[in-house]
Amino acid sequence: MENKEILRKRVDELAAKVNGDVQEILNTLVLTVKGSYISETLTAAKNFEEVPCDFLHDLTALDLGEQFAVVYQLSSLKGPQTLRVKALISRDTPVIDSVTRIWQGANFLEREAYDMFGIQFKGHPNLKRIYLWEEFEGYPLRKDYETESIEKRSVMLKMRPGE
Amino acid sequence: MDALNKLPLNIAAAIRGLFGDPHSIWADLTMTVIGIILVIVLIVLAALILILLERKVGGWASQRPGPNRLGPRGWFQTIADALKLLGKEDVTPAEADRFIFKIAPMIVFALPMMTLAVIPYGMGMVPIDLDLGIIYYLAISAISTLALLMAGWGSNSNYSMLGGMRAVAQMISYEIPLIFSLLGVVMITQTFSLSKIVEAQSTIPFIVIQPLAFVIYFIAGIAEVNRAPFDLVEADQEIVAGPFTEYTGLRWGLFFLGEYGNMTATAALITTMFLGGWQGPGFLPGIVWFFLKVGIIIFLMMWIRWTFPRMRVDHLMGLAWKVLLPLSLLNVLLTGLGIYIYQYVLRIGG
Amino acid sequence: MTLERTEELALNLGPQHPSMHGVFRMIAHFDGEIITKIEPKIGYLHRGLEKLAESRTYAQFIPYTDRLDYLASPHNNMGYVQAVEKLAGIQVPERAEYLRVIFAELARIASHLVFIGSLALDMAGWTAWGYCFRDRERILDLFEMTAGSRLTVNAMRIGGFSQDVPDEFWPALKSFLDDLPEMLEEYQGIFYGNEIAMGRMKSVGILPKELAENFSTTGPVLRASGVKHDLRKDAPYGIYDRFDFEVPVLNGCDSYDRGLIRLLEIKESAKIIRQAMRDIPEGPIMAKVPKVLKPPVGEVYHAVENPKGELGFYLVSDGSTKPARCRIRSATFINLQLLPAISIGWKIQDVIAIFATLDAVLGEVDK
Amino acid sequence: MFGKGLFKGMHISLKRMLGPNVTEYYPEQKPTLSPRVRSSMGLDPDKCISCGICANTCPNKVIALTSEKDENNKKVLKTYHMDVGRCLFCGLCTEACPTNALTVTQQYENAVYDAEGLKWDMIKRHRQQTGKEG
Repeated sequence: MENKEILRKRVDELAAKVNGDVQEILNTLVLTVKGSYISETLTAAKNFEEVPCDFLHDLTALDLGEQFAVVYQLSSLKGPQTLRVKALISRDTPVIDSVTRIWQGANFLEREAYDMFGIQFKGHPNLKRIYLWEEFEGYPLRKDYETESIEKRSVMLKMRPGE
Repeated sequence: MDALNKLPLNIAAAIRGLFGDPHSIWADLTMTVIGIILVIVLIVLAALILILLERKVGGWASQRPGPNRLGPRGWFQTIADALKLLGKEDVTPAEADRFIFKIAPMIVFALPMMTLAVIPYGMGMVPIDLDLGIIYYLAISAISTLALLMAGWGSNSNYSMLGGMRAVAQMISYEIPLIFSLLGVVMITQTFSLSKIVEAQSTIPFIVIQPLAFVIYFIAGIAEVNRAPFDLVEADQEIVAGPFTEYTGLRWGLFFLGEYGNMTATAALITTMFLGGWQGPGFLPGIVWFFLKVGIIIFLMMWIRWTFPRMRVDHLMGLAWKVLLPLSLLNVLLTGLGIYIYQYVLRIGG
Repeated sequence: MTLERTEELALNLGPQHPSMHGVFRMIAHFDGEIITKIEPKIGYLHRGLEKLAESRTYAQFIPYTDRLDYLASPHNNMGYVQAVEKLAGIQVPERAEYLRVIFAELARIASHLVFIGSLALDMAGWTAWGYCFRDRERILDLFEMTAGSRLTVNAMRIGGFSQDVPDEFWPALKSFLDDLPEMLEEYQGIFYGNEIAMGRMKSVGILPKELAENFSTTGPVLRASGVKHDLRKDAPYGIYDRFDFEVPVLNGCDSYDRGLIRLLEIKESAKIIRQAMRDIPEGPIMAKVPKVLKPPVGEVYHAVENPKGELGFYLVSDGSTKPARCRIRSATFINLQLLPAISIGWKIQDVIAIFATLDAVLGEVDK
Repeated sequence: MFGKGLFKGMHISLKRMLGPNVTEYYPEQKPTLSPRVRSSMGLDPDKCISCGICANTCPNKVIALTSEKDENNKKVLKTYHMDVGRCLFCGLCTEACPTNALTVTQQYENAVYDAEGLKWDMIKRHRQQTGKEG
């Protein structure tokens, strides 16, 4: 558990610096910060001494009602450390810094989060919808997005005579 | 057996005999028309059989039976496919260069007809016996490049365009080793006439004397008819179907006929140049020997196709210019030396 | 020489194209035959699985996970049910754990067989494709006799396994494993050992180690770039820490090594299955799970080593019967970003091969 | 030596060419499927107690059933419809069924010309299959 203690220490230090909040949920450290600190936080996490969290597994968002959380799952190829960073941003102005400068692999992930939650990633090279078409209205994974009922969606095409 | 061998000749003489003067212009014209009809029948039959055989061989190689629904063991499948093609709508893309688009498949189909006309199928069975048969053959078969480029350009589609460009690059490169590899045989026989070359092989086929030339011609011949592993022109994994992408129905069918006709022509030329043509042990008539040898060469081509992945375009060029061309030049040199030594020995001995 | 005008050729490959794996589409820009730019376009198979999960109970979502990476559906089942078990604190019976490992590794072999076949097919090696699919059938038969379905196996349940394997399963599995070396020999002979295939893949599509790490690449693609990272070893889930196996790593960083590493992984998977066959205990296959499962409030990120890379499920529970958020981190979605990065400067044929070696399954990419 | 791999490949494909086929001649020879295979659904209306668990378990709302109470105040199945076009054939409903009235069956030729044909009336289908028409 050596590794875990060092990580806890580093995360606590970082949390103090960026005014964040550290929790442990099911054996994973979760660092919650304000959205404006995200670049600083992740750059620091990537360069943690001894326990660098330098591999971005996943980037996604959560709809918490009042605000959104952008969630980063970090770990490393060099050790067992894992860290989850949550950045809180307001629902009305969902803007956050892009991390594509730190990890190029965040490109598609941020586009997906934009597509599904409408979160604007500042500094992203190509922030366009990735799954849905450009004209699509609304952001499907937001909790207030209304899905059509199954009866409405499953419209059966009738076979016309002579077909 | 000799009677069987001479049977076609006798039939020809009998037809000529129907005319008052067996060598009148009408008799010649009739014979030419009969020859053309026979060659067309040959191409269509070859395509019908070869397309099915191709699918059968492909199936067998991956442990499937191949087409097996129509007719005995599926051997009528191609006929059904041909009928289906006839019934399809003939689509010309709106942006196409209509004249070039429409004429390209006809050229592709006409070429094997012209090349197959100079091949000696049996004793005295040459539809048109040209003294410069080889040169004629090579000149005509080179035109197919142009036809593919026309198809690629005329379709006005990016896939077709890339395919047409590839066709030009590939076929022009392979033309050179192809021609040089035939030069050895010509040097030995001192003739360009295909029937004389066949006669020269009555004792020993040239594959024994010219094995290197045979291999070079075989490889370059596969490349010349755009078959795998050199099928970059219609590489479906990359450019869908190359120049044929935009064609439908009968026009597309003509490309297919042309392709298999070209394959037959190449196999026929290999047979003529290296395998002794219609010559063979006397228990079978010459024409049977000829088609047997052609069949073996075609099976070899199919076997290769269903085994190998496709080559990359730069390796393809590298193979032509860096391997086959020097080898074919070496072959010419070795043949020249051999002839020189042979004549020297003859002079000493004689 | 003066050129009048040169023009870049833009070629649309997909979603309907002979070499596309599923409904992927890319617009490739060429200078002659050389790629200058690639724009991948995805979303043609997007079904909104993450949204669907929010309106289904935890157990009801299992069949949907089959449709992620549909070539290795037991893996998706496993990732999902283990994530839920972690969240709800459910202990799984031993026999179920072993069955899960056997199924997951069989699925890895099946998925890699499809990979080898389609890689060969993308280079027009039709026959090699036929052999791979012929042998994959035997694995699908094993799935069918146990769980009742060939492709969307839906074999695992929260807390265990759906049905115990029938008696004829073990002899069939054993004969498959016995024939496996011969099959691999055959693929080696007809495809990997072929000089034309080698020439097309060696030193093509170089993916350097640093770039791979920066792009969050996982799975065989990463391991072919010389990084030894396999969640089965590095963060063992289930009972993977009990098995003795190697993680193959190749240092070529090129298409050929990305292709070859799958062949090596099949051998290791077979090793794991043999050990699991030897050690599997008798016993129940389902734990006691409440009929209406309500995991406590919390969140979990659970990742498994899918044949394509890391498949992660990030589940957030609000204490109700349905997940508040079910995030699916799919490997090929992220690996696919490499395509524009590593194929610039190569030829169109190479790009087809590079795309094939990334082993994208559009069910997983589009979710 | 360069070219060795080429000949090895040709050897393999020739060997397979001369060997036996591995494919099934499908419409003539039909495969026998294991009883676990989930390719179709079957309902035994006599066993069904109209509890509705299957409809609740279904992830995709495929099942719709109605029942009425008989004189003993017991539920009796009246209609049972499945919209198979939406069905995943996951088998969760059959696992949930307390009386094994709903089962997976091994009929796999389910293609129809019209999408309407995918709305199965399970009671009618059961009568047709058991020969008790009407």
